[in-house]
Amino acid sequence: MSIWEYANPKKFMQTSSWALPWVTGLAVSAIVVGLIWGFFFTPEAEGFGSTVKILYVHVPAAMMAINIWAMMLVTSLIWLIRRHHVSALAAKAAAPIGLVMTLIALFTGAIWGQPMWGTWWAWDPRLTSFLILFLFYLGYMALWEAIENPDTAADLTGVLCLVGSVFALLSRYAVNFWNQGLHQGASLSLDAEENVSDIYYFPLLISIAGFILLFVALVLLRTRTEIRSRRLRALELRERAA
Amino acid sequence: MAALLTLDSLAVARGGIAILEGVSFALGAGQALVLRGPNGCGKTTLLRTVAGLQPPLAGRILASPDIIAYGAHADGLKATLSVSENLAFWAAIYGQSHRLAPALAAMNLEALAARAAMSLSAGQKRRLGLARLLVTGRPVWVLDEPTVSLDGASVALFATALRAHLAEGGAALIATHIDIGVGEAVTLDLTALKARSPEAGGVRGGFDEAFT
Amino acid sequence: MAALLTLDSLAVARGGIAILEGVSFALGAGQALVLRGPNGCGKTTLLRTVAGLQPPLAGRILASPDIIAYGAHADGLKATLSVSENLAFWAAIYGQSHRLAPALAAMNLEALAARAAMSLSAGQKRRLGLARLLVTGRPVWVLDEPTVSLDGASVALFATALRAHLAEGGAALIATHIDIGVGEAVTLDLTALKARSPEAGGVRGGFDEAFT
Amino acid sequence: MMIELGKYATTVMSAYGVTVLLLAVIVVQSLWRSARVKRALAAQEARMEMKSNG
Amino acid sequence: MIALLLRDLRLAVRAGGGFGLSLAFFLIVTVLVPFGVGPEGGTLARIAPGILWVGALLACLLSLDRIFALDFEDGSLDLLATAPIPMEAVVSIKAFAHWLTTGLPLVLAAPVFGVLLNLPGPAYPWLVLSLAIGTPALSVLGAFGAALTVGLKRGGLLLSLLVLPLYVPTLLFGAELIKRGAEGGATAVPMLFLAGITAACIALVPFASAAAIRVNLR
Amino acid sequence: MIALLLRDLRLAVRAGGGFGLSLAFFLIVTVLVPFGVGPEGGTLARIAPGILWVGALLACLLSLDRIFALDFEDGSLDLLATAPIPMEAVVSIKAFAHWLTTGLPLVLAAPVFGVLLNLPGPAYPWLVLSLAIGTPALSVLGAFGAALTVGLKRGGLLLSLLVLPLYVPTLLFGAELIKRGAEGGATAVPMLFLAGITAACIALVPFASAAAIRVNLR
Ligand code: HEM
Ligand SMILES: Nc1ncnc2c1ncn2[C@@H]1O[C@H](COP(=O)(O)OP(=O)(O)OP(=O)(O)O)[C@@H](O)[C@H]1O
Ligand SMILES: Nc1ncnc2c1ncn2[C@@H]1O[C@H](COP(=O)(O)OP(=O)(O)OP(=O)(O)O)[C@@H](O)[C@H]1O
Ligand SMILES: [Mg+2]
Ligand SMILES: [Mg+2]
Repeated sequence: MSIWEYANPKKFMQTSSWALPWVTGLAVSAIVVGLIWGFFFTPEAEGFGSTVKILYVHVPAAMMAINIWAMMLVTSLIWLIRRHHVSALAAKAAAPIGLVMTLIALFTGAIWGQPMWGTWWAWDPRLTSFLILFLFYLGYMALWEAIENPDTAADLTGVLCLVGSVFALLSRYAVNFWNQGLHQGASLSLDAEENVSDIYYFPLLISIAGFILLFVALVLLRTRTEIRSRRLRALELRERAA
Repeated sequence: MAALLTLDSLAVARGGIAILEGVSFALGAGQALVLRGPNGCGKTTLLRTVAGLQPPLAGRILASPDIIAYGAHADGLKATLSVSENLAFWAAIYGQSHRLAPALAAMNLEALAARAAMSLSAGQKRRLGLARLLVTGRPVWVLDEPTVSLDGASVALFATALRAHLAEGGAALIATHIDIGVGEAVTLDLTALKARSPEAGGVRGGFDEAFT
Repeated sequence: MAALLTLDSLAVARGGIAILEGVSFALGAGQALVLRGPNGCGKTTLLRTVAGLQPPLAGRILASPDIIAYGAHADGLKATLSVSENLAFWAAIYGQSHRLAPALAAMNLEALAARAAMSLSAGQKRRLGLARLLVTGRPVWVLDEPTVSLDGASVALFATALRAHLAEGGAALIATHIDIGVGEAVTLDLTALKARSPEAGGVRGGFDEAFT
Repeated sequence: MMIELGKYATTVMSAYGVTVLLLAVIVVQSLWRSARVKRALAAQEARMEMKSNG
Repeated sequence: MIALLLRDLRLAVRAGGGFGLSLAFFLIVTVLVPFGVGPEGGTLARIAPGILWVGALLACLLSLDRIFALDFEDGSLDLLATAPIPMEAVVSIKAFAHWLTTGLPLVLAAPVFGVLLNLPGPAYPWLVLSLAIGTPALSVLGAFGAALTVGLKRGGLLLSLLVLPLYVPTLLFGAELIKRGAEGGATAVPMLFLAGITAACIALVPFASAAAIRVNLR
Repeated sequence: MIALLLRDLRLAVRAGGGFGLSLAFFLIVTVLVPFGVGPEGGTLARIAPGILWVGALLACLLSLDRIFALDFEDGSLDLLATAPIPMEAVVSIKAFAHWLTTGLPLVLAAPVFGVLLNLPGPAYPWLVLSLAIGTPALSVLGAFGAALTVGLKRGGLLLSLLVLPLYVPTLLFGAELIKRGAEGGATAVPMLFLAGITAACIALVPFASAAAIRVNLR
């Protein structure tokens, strides 16, 4: 039994309808546990005060924002090489989620920056590269919207995702080179002192798991929607042709 | 005599649904085939598929590479270039610059050679579009309504050029609603080849297939 | 019965030179006049002048204001709007929204009403362009090659619509190379009205005049 | 129940608020569109079923 | 007339032009400038009002050629010219539709972009105000440029060349208004001039544009 | 192939596009910025390299949709696709023609515009060098964006949205190169990156563009 079997829409619909409730349940419980733990039951950190609690939404969102693009790259490649429709539709379904994750990372970062750096926005490399990522998501989605024929749209957005990934990576290094930045990535080292960081570490892990599961649930749901709307389109065309 | 162009139960789709299926014919040197059928039956789509601009939905197209010259609804003229510049460009692209002068003469464009294409009348533009075929040097002409907007004399010019092309061993596949003035052409009516719905045993589109 | 549209020894110019002169006719209610002439003789130019898009070089056009509906080579369709949206726009512009449904029916566009104009075939686009005339509610149709790309059935539809228009007291001025299927129309051949050179007594262009 | 957030209360609360809001937006949009497409597809299939039987 | 406005808005949305994209372009200009200029907050804050105005102006400029060129190419403009609406109304409505799809979104979103450029706090209301008063003039003047160049195939750059000098007064007073407002200076004069220019443009320029279109159709 | 290049150049000149207008646009951006930002020499000198690069980029952007859209609309692109030249060559040649008509004039004229923005003396050679190395990448990437959006009627703004993030690395390294060059810093790294990006773009991107065009013609 090959993994490509799930590239068949029918098979995918069956499997996903079975998996969706489980994933959704897990996602909700992990997010609720992770965020409540993080929000209510973690101490303040030196230098950060209570703002450290933002970590539990900021970091998972930032990780997802990047990883969702990576997932779109993989599914786009599968579509371009093996032409499995579900793969292209999954990429389409993932993009708005990635956009939302990018926005969460940007907004929570901006809100965090106000007390920490005294400004909403600074042209720090990490922040800047997220802004560029945001533009890539926007362009990708706009291209899907602008094209009527779904196969054409899948091909073109696939090519864009491929080229865009290379340039997103390139921008990351270019931006680093351009400006040293303020972002406190290392100042809250998660593995420096085992005993202290554990307090932050476990709720963070749970919250990350929650975001991942939420993404999986949403992507399944949205891919199912996309498959249905493709089928709806095909049926409408056929009815009109008849 | 081997056929220049053979279609083998070809099915073509536009906008995601099949519109013609089971189109089969062989076109040999010296033959012209006229496609007929009501508006929207799929002539343009079939010609674009034959020209290689879109992939067939099913079936095969057998032809040596680089033998087809495609002439579409739109003429591809550059408004700001002169008639001869427009034509010289295509002649150069096909590496047939020596055919430029005869083509101008054949389509009675010599008097207009220096005029910008934008100042031509509808029929004069069309004549220029047809002259382009003569500078491709390719054996199989695939034409979409070539005589639209042409007056009687120009239709006759086209018919003469087409006959000469066929006599040299060329072939032509032409979609049209009006008589092109070449009596010896065979006519294929596409009305009967309308694609059936998949339930009735017609070909399926790519995405349908995935749903079985 | 007073004529709806009268041309009085009209001369028209394109690109700075006179191309037709001495065009005179009167078009009354219920009459159709077909303009004929070889490619480039000036039919389009004459029609644009009558429609008021360019000034005449000499002579006069007598017509009440706002009675002319012009249909050009290009159909003025918006690719991203649907067939009914395209038509509804023009109906609203002419304040004749009640004519929308009959026009769609008359040109057999009902099945295509929800389709984007860009996905229509050449002939279907043309039918939509002709349906636009029906929603103008104007008595004088001025048409430039209306039946280009149409199949036989659609030409018949157009002829029916034209006859109905004439029967309601309308009139039509039509340039064409192909038969439009309305036998009762009068034909005017423009070949004889080609403008003479100024030396031979023809009209002078605006700038020539300054040199006398 | 409410814990002490100190002078950063608004900061932390608005960060969580924005997150929950944006997540809610994407979740609700996904569910809404899913329901709508599902309904449209069911209607279409029913219609075509009827036609092919009738 | 309403029909024409609705059609233009619908086309802008359908064609994937419209709201979102002019914003996107504005966003991109404000993003690129720090890349070129460097990330220091002080410099950015100083040039922010000017850059925001230049960005709005360029976003507006980029969509100008859509106003008439598309209608010209597919023959709609010929048909509109023979329809029972005066060309002046056609021109005004099309400029208004252009403003609704480009100017208005810019006005509403400008504060967000201000943040990216470290615009100082007191400047925000003035930014919105000056854009709200000034951008209609950009659309009307842009429609004039588009009318002049409509006969020329894709005269996009020629259009910019013609239109940009016309934009200079609006730009000057608009940026000045923000600067003075932010510093608490006297704002009456630039505001009056800005409003005056816009009002005069709306009242008079459509006649010139309509004449230009009629000549170009000939 | 030469025929295609010549045709594109001739069209650019005839259509009133080409050389003059991209320069004019560049000029206007560099003129508008001092109007918006205010005339102090210090600020201007500091932001000059960035503004010049952003101006070049926008001038390039504005003419991008000409690359394929005109050929698509009048049917030439269909005919070129059936002609005996590979689509990759068509794409490359068209990008090259675009660079000759927009990038090259900008490179040559940039020093003049530098004067308008008070660019400090030692920066001039670096300005020319960085534009010369960087602008070909802009044209090639622009052709890619134009190929993606060619099916869409006048996707001008969508095109900008897609292309601008791709321009970011070139812009960053280009502006950085000028800055470091002017300050006498180490220029090897940005120059290497800039040249590397351009070379890689020229070598690889045309394949993606050609694929996009083929898909769009389908
Ligand atoms: C809009 C602004 C911001 C963006 C886009 C952003 C983005 C990111 C990204 C991409 C990560 C890495 C997540 C990963 O591990 O993969 C991260 C981590 C982090 N960010 Fe931010 N950030 C922003 C603002 C801030 C601010 C203002 C602060 C605090 C002053 C902050 C504190 C942190 C911390 C503490 C981490 C975890 C560091 C670690 O992994 O060791 N961020 N952020
Ligand atoms: N995107 C689309 N969705 C659905 N149907 C479409 C789409 N695009 C085209 N069609 C339909 O496909 C059919 C084939 O069109 P085609 O242009 O091949 O017709 P044709 O035979 O050339 O007609 P004509 O004689 O009018 O030129 C038409 O009925 C058209 O309406
Ligand atoms: N700028 C110009 N300079 C010189 N001659 C021109 C110019 N523009 C048009 N002409 C000529 O004017 C004549 C009239 O053109 P018009 O389009 O009116 O012809 P037509 O009768 O409509 O022809 P068709 O049947 O081909 O549509 C043509 O011979 C054309 O070449
Ligand atoms: Mg056709
Ligand atoms: Mg004509």
